[in-house]
Amino acid sequence: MANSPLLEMKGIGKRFGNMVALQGIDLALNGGEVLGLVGENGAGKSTLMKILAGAYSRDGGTIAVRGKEIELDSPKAGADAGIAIIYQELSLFPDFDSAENIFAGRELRRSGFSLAPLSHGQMRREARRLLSKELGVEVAIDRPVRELSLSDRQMIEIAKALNSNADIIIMDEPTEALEEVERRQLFAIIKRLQAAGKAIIYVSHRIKELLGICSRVMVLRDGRTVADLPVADLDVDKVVAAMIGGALSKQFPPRVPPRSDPSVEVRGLSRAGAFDDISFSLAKGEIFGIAGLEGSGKSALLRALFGQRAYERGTVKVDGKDVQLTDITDAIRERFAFLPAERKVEGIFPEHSVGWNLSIANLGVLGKITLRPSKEKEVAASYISKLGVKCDGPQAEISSLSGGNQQKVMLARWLLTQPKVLLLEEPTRGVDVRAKSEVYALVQAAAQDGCTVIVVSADNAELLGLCHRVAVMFEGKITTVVDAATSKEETLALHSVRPPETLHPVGGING
Amino acid sequence: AEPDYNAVFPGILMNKDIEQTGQEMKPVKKDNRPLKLGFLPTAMDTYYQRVLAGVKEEIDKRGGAEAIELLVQAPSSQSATDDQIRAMEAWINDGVDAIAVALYNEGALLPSIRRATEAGIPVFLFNSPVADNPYYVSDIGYDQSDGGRAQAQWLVDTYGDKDVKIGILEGLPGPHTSQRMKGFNEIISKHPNFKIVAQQPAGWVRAQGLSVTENMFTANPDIEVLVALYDEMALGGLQALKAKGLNGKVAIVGYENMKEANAAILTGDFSATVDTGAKEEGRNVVRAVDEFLMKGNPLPKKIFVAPKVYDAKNIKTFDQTDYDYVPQQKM
Amino acid sequence: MAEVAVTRPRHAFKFGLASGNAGVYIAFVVLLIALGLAAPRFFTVGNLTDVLRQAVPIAVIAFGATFVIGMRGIDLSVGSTLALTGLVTANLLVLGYSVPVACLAGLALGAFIGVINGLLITKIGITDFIATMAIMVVSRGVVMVYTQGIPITGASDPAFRMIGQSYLAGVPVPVVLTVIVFAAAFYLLYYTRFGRFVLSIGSNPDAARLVGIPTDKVKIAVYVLAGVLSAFAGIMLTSRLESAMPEAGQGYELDVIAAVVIGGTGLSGGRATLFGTVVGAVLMAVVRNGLNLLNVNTFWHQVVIGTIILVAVTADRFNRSRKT
Amino acid sequence: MAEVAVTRPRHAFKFGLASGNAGVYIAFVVLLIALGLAAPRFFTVGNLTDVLRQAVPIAVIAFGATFVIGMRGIDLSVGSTLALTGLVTANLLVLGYSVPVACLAGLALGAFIGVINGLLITKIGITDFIATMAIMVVSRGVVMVYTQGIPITGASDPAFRMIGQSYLAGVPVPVVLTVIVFAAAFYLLYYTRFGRFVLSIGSNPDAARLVGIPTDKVKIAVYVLAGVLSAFAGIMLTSRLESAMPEAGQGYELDVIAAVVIGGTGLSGGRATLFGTVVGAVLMAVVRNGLNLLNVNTFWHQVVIGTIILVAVTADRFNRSRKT
Ligand SMILES: Nc1ncnc2c1ncn2[C@@H]1O[C@H](COP(=O)(O)OP(=O)(O)OP(=O)(O)O)[C@@H](O)[C@H]1O
Ligand SMILES: Nc1ncnc2c1ncn2[C@@H]1O[C@H](COP(=O)(O)OP(=O)(O)OP(=O)(O)O)[C@@H](O)[C@H]1O
Ligand SMILES: [Mg+2]
Ligand SMILES: [Mg+2]
Repeated sequence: MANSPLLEMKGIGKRFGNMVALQGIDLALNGGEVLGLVGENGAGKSTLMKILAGAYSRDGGTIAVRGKEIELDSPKAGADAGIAIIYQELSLFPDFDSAENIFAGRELRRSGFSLAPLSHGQMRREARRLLSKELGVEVAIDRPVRELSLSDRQMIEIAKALNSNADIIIMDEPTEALEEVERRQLFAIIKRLQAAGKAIIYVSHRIKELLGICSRVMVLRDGRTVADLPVADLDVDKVVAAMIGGALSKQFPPRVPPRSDPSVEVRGLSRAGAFDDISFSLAKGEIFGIAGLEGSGKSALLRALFGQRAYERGTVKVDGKDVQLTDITDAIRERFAFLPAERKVEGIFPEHSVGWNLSIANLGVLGKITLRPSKEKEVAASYISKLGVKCDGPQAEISSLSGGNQQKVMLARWLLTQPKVLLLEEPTRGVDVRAKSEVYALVQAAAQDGCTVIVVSADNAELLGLCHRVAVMFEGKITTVVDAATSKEETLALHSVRPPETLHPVGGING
Repeated sequence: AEPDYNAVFPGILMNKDIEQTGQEMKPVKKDNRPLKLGFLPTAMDTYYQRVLAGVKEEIDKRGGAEAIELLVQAPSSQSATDDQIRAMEAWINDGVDAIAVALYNEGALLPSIRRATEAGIPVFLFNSPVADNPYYVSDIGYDQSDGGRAQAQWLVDTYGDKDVKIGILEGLPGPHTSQRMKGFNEIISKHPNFKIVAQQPAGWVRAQGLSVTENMFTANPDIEVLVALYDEMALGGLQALKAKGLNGKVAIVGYENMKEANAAILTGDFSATVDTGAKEEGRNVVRAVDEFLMKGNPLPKKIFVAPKVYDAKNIKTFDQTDYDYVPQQKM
Repeated sequence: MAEVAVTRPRHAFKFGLASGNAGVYIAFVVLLIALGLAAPRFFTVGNLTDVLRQAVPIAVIAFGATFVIGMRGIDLSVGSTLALTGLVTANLLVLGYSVPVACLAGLALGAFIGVINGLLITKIGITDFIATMAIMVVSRGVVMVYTQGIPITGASDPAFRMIGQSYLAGVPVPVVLTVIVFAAAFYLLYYTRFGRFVLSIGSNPDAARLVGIPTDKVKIAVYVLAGVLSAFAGIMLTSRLESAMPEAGQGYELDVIAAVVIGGTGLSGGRATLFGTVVGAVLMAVVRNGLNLLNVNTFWHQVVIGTIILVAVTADRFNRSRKT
Repeated sequence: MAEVAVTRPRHAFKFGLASGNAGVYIAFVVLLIALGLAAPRFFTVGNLTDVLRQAVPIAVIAFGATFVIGMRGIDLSVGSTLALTGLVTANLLVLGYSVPVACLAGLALGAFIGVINGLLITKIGITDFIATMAIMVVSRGVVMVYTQGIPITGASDPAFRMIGQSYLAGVPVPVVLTVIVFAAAFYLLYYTRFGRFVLSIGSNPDAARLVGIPTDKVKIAVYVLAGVLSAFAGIMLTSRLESAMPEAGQGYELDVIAAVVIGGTGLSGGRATLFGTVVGAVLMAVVRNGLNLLNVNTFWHQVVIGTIILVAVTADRFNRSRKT
């Protein structure tokens, strides 16, 4: 039965408690096809993919591979059926090195005997080949992955999926943590896999990117399929329209010029092995971007400014007076606020409600000594409406919100402290287009109120669209600072990859 | 003819003696001084402190540390046997002259005792509820079931054939509990007027003696006599009865004659307790070592004395110095 | 995986009723009814008073343990702390110090042990389990050195006896004190910054640090709280017995953890229910009381206790999984 | 990634030498030297042989515990399992069954208890701590019911005594057996899929499920392994004592966990070092032996032991970079 598609899902449905996540989803896929799957946060993309991978049980519907119906009651069943998945939330073993992670669950043995000795050497060779030859990244093969950067870990996830040499490969937002270069690598690989007749499902919020590599795009909204069209008849606006069921106003809010009075002044900030002699001065209401590759020191710098990993040399002035940022509490005393990139790991308190998560950084608002639940509801409710957080009230468990909405709560948490300086690390990672523009608007508004914002991001378009000035870091140094309005993504990309000495210095450090 | 052990071990009960097995050490006259004596109880508590006092005094009489060097070790972890094995093996390697050990249970330490014996180190047992191995030289102390009998006998003597309801505080399940109960039941079973209406474990400790007694009296408010297999538990029971205003009304029969129990009899809170001759036991340990290793005389297999019941009538006759170590001059 | 996000009403949880321990409440009620039928005297004022008083030491310590466990920590040293502080208090009284002085000294010692635990865990970075276990062993050792294995008796100062033995309007003072401690702990855990900090650390330590919670300070404070409450339990026990025993509180650490977990506070931290803890502690006392009332054979006690613990937590599990 | 740890050579990690427990090795050597100087008889063949033999029960159980803890689990039931299996074996021997039958029965019972633990944890979803604690209490209770508190003596069948008392080329047989078990455990943990699965679950349980590891099966298997090794220790102990004590193995659970953690295996799971576990177990035995050789006052024993545990893990903490 060669005519039956490689994969066919029919009438898939899934509910969590009484919340319907998916309803009557049909999905057919042939070898050599790359299906783009898009939708707002919470649309159900990951849920659908997890069902296909056997990680979630489905409430209804059938799944057939090569015309043969399969049960898919466990991730193992998924793997056996030739389905590999890169999960949105990385699922690596922090204590294991990359080789051990790539082969986790299907370690190579000297023989079929279940207690046969493992062939560590072969696994390590294979892993090295995958990473450096196939993916073209240099990853320390024998360091526990907990010590590797997020993008390295993401590449290991990809290697893990490739290594399974499955026929159906699912990638759930694989590029969110990747740099420009690494993304290109990945797209090349996808093309190769496609040529090799594999079927790929590619989930992403970077629609432009997605249209570049997909042959077909499927759009989910509130757990239903609202469009399934060949890429030929699509463009970004059409896709976005389908996603949000209406047209989207401009993604970036119009720039508001910063005020004249200075706010933050950084001089000769250094931390061995992370960043070196960083200087810049920012005005109130200024949004300052920092671009740079993985390991360029940008978030180390950001975290140093928040007192998490203290800098070793240099000075920081806030409103003209010197401040010591040796500890997070110092930074918070100076009304610094920090939004970490890894929301799940460093941001949310999963056991607790939206209200709790929102107020935790500034419990003062709930009462001087006695915290009043009523006040918590009140404050939370006001921010929920102000930021347009989608959830059923302040009582809702934070973990029941979609990525984008969680991110808005994280932002609200800090806005509640009326920060002087807002430090954002990858503020829109994993956030859908609509939520993105909402987040930008919030940042913009904060700036307008005189808050100084520093944004670290791997998304150059974002930096140029949102910031006034963008600095580029290379190997721990700021190599240039450009004016966002007049610069191109290419410029940032160029400075990010090229050693400074091969360039003639651009402008003064302070722009 | 049997030598008169009574001269050496005052009040020894020869009727408790048993046959030699032939596998124990033969007496030897050792001239090296000081003799190294390892003393190894199952724990270091009120009771064994009192035994130790007897040991020290008797050593003093023989010239103190120049005559007998005393090594004391007691289990520190919950699993007493392991620690006792460790100590014994250390001492055997160290080549001590004699080991006195208290067995917690039947069959305990058999291999270690055999090993010591084979290494020419005589092993003396003390306060061991069930001594059943063929290697030890002498088992020093008293018959635990005699303790139970003494408690029961006191009840019989005090209440005659009056109907009496009894509540019993047992210790943790084990040989001490079972031996004492064995003796107690032997007597009581012959006197149907005594009814045991409640019998619960209180883990040898005061806090449990308190709560178990409270609960016991809730279920059986008509208990007239509270028997405890250890004064600690009895003292807990006393606290419970005080709270209920029953102290003095309900008779408490303890076991061990701890200082506090002794005082409680004077105040009338306790009716009786059994003194098991802890200090005398300690003295007898050293006397036995002296006989066996210094004089080279044979010893009986059992060096037991009779436990003594104290109540309001005879409590004044008890010598309070029997509780503490009183340095002795050489005799 | 699918059980990850079990959602339940927030307000219920804030008041410590949730963490889905309704299962335990049911098991508890069933047990009470069963006992009521089996032992007619169970439901007498006298007996219930006794049961409550017997539950006091475990309950008070378990309040502290609820904070510790809600913070994803564990404290094995509580039993030894109880013994040591009880002894010091008793000794000072015997030496003629006034009741307040003796008690404060005991509480201070409890706090001190808590500080040690906290410092070992935060500053040196020893796992809580091992740190508190070592402190458990050491303090028990100190007790032995200090007492030579002999109880300290004669802590019979009338004022001191009040604490553990007197009644207030028919309710035993220790029970009254426990209720007060409960109220305070309840307020502290659910209505103050400190309480939120504790549960935040239990929920996500990294995030807690990043929102500016002084995690080390909070941790130390929590172990101090645990130490002080253990000391308080020790003082009440000493007052009841008018003496202090070297072996007091042995094995309490497990009873306490059992009480907390039976109550519905998970060892994974982030959530804590003080109501549940009370139920857990009382349930344990009820079981032991029942064994005595029914005069159950000595040898069967442990089997029964262990089984009831299992039944209680199992009831809880099934109650939750139905929610998913 | 909040904090970043130090790198270490791959092979060292694989063979469990790592988890940076070099600190303990140093502490251990220092201890040996100190003892050698303080107690001349320490370094005699006789004494060292005894120390090793004394370390055997804890060591064998600790091998199992290393798997359990590497899987981020915990098992408090090992001590009771040791007692119960030892008793059954002894009883069968006394009843005249052959040595192999008796021993296999004991091991089977250990496996059975492991299965119960595993099922309670995986199928019912009770926290390992509480599940194994309840089983600890229940099995100890069963021991009491079974023996009425009286030991089973007379397990003196020469063939059976061989297991615990005989020598092979001057090395005590139990030590030889322990070495064999170690080798097997070592292979299982570092060279087979099963071992990888165990550490995977310990490192990230959700991810383990997602990569298709049958986590429940593996967990149960690990608790079975722990049960069987406890039973094996119980059999060796019984053979050594020629009798089985109802109170045997009390408090072992903590000694075992101490040995594993002192060795350098963290309770957070994902890493495990069997070498370290051996060192941990022997260290504990050496300390207790030293206390006896130096005739240290009994009352000080626990203080010393607790302190040495602290020193050992502290040395360890300082040896590796803080907070991994
Ligand atoms: N384990 C879970 N328990 C309860 N609700 C869940 C669970 N997983 C997902 N949901 C809910 O199901 C809906 C779909 O979630 P899903 O993660 O599939 O969205 P998504 O399209 O992947 O969003 P994003 O673009 O942010 O990844 C959301 O409302 C989410 O809150
Ligand atoms: N905790 C740490 N200890 C030691 N070195 C560190 C630590 N954190 C980061 N580094 C090093 O500092 C350099 C910069 O790291 P950083 O995470 O800032 O890179 P980055 O540009 O922020 O990467 P990303 O794109 O993930 O933000 C890297 O070489 C990294 O290895
Ligand atoms: Mg998703
Ligand atoms: Mg970074």
